[in-house]
Amino acid sequence: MNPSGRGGKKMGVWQVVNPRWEEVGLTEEEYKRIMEILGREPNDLELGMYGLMWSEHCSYKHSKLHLRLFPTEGECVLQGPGENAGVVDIGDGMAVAFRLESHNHPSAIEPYQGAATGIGGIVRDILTMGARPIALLDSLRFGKLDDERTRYLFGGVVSGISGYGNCLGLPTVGGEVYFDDCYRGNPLVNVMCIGLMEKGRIVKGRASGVGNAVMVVGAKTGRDGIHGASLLASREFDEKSEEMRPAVQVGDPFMEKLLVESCLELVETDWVVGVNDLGAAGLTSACSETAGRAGSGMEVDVALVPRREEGMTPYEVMLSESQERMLVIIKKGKEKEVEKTFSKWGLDSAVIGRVTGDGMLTILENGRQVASVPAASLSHQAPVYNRERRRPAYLDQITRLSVEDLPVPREAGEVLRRLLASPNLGSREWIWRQYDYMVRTNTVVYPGADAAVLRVKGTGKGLAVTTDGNSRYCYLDPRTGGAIAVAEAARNVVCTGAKPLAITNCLNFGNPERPEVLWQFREVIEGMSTAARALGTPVTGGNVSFYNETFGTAIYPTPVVGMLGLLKDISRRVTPGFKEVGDVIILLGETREELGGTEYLKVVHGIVGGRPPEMDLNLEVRVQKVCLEAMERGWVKSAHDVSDGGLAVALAECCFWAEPGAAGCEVTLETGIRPDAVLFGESQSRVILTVKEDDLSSLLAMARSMEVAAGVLGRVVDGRLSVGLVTTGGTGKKSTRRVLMDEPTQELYKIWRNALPEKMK
Amino acid sequence: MWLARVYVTLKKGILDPQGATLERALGSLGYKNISQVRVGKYMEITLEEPDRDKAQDQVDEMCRRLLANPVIEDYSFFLEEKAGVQGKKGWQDAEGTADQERRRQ
Amino acid sequence: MWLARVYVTLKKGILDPQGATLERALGSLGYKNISQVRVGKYMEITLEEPDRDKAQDQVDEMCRRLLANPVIEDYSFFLEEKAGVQGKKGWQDAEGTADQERRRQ
Amino acid sequence: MRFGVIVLPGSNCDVDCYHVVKEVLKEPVDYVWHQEDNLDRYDCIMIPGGFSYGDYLRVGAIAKFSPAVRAVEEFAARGKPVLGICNGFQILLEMGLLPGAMLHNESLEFRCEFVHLRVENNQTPFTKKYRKGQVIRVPIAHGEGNYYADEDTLARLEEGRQVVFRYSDPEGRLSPDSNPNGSVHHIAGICNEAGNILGMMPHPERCAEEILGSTDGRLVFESLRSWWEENGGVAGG
Ligand SMILES: Nc1ncnc2c1ncn2[C@@H]1O[C@H](COP(=O)(O)OP(=O)(O)O)[C@@H](O)[C@H]1O
Ligand SMILES: [Mg+2]
Repeated sequence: MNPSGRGGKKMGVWQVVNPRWEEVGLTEEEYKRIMEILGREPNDLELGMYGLMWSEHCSYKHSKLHLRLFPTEGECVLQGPGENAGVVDIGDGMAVAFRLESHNHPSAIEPYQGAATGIGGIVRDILTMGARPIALLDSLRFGKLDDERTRYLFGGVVSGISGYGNCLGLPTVGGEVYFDDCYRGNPLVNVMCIGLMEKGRIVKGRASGVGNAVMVVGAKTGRDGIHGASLLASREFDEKSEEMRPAVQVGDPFMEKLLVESCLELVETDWVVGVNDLGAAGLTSACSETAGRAGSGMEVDVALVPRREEGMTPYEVMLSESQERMLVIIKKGKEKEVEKTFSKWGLDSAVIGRVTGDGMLTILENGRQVASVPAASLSHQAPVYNRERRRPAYLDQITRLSVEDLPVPREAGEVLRRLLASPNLGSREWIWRQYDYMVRTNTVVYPGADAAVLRVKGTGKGLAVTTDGNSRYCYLDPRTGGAIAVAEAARNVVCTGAKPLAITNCLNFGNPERPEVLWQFREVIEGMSTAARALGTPVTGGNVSFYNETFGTAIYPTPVVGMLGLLKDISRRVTPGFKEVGDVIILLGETREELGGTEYLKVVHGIVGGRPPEMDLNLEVRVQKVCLEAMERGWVKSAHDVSDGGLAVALAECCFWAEPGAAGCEVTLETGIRPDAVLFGESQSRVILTVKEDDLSSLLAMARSMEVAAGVLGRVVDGRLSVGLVTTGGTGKKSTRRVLMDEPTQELYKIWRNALPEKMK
Repeated sequence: MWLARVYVTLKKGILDPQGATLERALGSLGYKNISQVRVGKYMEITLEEPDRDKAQDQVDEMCRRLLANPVIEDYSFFLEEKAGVQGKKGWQDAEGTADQERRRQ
Repeated sequence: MWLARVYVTLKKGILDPQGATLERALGSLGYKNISQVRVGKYMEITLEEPDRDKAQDQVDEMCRRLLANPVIEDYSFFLEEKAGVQGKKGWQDAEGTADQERRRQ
Repeated sequence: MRFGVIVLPGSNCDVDCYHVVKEVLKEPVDYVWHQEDNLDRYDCIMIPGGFSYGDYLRVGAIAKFSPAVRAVEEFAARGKPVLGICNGFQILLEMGLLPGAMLHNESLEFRCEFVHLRVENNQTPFTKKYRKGQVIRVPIAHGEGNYYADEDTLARLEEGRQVVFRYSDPEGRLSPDSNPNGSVHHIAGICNEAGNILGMMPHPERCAEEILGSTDGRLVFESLRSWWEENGGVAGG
């Protein structure tokens, strides 16, 4: 680096100026700000530290302002945004920590290790709160599977999650995957972890108490990912990304497992003042954040950091992103005991410095000062921007869709087969059977249901968890799409019998310096916030991933919502599958003529367009209420929400659940709208329930009393999926029943189950 | 007929968890005089290709395209001449001599 | 100082699913002239031991005790002399010459 | 009947084994740290699943040297029962307490799913409460559970009725489709000649409670207890 900021290479008579700030990804304005803070020019190390901490990835400088819109308070919230993970109260003296995070760019470069280290990172986030990680979820987006590289990426990511998560002994219990061209060059890998702890034992990432010890524990520090996660995640993909390759790291799940066990042993003691993971921006971030949060300072000597490689400079030590490390702040005098705890597990630990009272983060090398900056200026006083936002022009075109021009396919059964065979709707078993989703014997509803359910041993309670987000909706109408993401997640949780508690999220977008992208971002947040308020599920944390672009083309705006729900009585849990022949099938909610943004429109008509389905939050709240009430009374034998693929696909899924292909249904739809919209439209706020004949009238009465439309669709039968249509005219006159489809479920099941394996052969 | 022996190792400086764990394990078995343990992959591939240079280039290409991940791994390989007799398998039987070696980092 | 290069492969006759998969993958990339693909492990271990024979015996013992599983795997290794200079790492820098080879099946 | 569950660095089904003994079987159980070399106080030792030492190098390879695992040899020699599940089975193979070895699953993928097992031998301390030929539903979760042994060994195993569980279909038939990993002779679990060491890839501890979708694994633990009550703790009597 060129310390003066001027000079540079001489080219003929011209001087090529290569300003210092550009080398660390900052602007001239930001550089001036640093000068103001320090009252002098920063040295190289200091500038490097600012460069990292003020990168978008670490500082949220383009998103911070907008994220403030999220509702973050609620009865159950013990820890909202600001710490490494959110924490909610689940009663019985217990609390749950959870968070969702992206590892998109590393996974695009090295899918196995990128995804694996993503798991490592999110697990440490939960661990820092003092919680025992108990489950993982993964939310994935890729290009189309016809492309060889996409298959390589998809396969690599799934095995990376499998390799790391399984080795850690954490069940991966749910997630989602969508395939769309927009992710071809920029796949998304979002991972969520949830952890369990005693309510009174929340640990924070704070370095308080002058004289307390600052320790690094876990793996040794190497030259991994210098400028990695942060810079890589703070820029778009282009030719230069190739050069940044060494930024990718290799994960060591065995080390992480030891780190988890030893840290949990440590937080049981009362020696711990604070804990922070060493993630993006490594020591720089952990030190400045813990000191920043506590309003304290810190003095750290890089020579004391255990190293894997020789000859590392202070710059490299401070910026290294070596995995499987933690920073712990320990009460003075307890250092030896802490060392003992870690060496029992065969791990390194070292005191690298002390908490100070001067607010400065001071870095030494063998006692000689090499940097000193106000700690909070790195972490909490990074610049915040309110950049220009502009509604994208494409929206005018794309949302125009005249449904009348679309032919109604004659063979509805054929359409259903095509949809079930599409990678976006087919079974995800190919993915989750590679994950150990049962280890720890808490998983009570396995992957494949609307949400996974975990028991909380010793309480009789259950946790329901899911991730959701339909980016095509967000592309067509970000505000509605954002609201739907939250509503659908809540609905999924409700379908298991759980009450939605709170959400976390990951917002994956393009380059926020483009006004159109930032407009989408803001709209999505508005939509999510409105829905989160309506549903009473505050946002406890999350993550933003910008610059998801390839050569200037952004991905669809892709918010992913991670929802946590609570079942007071786990014996009341509900699954999607039809249970018994003769049970009555009921549809809660209203089916409108809504084909915009549907999977059907895309697969069958090759169109991405129109408006996404309408989101009536009041109705949503009522539908969920009816569901939960009915479940509480023990009327509901199965429940499944209607989402991608519409009613026909949802009914098929209900048939596939238990003994594959054994169940069936005979359904008659009465409506005045187009048959394809009835079968494959994606109207929101709909749930398929089954009840015993005896409970039918009580359920219908209750729905009526809460102003929720509830119609009897038909009955559970053996082995066939049969759907008939009765058209109701304007005058209320009804046609005779016309059979739309009548298919052996066994055959449908095979198609559905092979959707992914077929492509991945 | 050639027998290509391909070695794939993690790039220098990249964490090698297997190597580190193995080194500790050997240490606790009492082998105190060992260090710098690295674990990588070893592959044997038989090639039907009359021209040595072409064989060389092909193996190199296969390494770059599939056998190694250039992001984190280095590779190198040897070519050995192999009697064109069917039924002889793997390098255990190879009577060829070590050919020039290739490396990419 | 010695650099031991250890190769561990599945015994002949034992189905090698990794090798078979790799062979198919190479085939589907258009490489039709390849066969008998086997995948094994490759390890590098640096040894501090003045006596070559002793070094030899030690590596052999480590192979038998830990590095290979005799039920399914064969091993073989080379010893290369390595300049005793610290900081030189791995075989990329090794300037030694290939030593006699050992095999166990 | 006191159980010991060995905790190796990287074990992760240790908690599940502990839970099943304590909460389902309701017998005393301790975690046994891998550095412990005295197993005298236990009536049964379990080597749980997981990824001991990350399963780096080779599954179960490094674990076989830990003091607790070494002590298992002597423990078993006294006729006391040893149950190795998944990674525990792999360790028993590496130790040579059971014959054979594990290869990668044929699919090369990690597989987590319920499979069916046919009980081949119900004369062991682990299976006496099952019927011979009974088909049970038990989950597997492994990447390297493809059991291999040479022909001689297999012949000896079959002859000595040491094959305890085989992968089958729900009707108890053996077919390639019902073999999840490619194991020779569909082997899912084997015991030693004396019958007091059982290694199995499937996880009985994951299906011992109604809430987990199957209770078929519970009889493994109940068999152990009933065997212990009858034999006063030592096999071969
Ligand atoms: N990547 C994945 N990893 C694990 N489980 C997954 C993954 N993708 C989907 N699943 C599981 O498959 C089921 C169906 O997923 P999805 O169709 O997205 O559900 P929904 O439409 O109800 O949100 C869910 O149980 C989900 O958790
Ligand atoms: Mg759903």
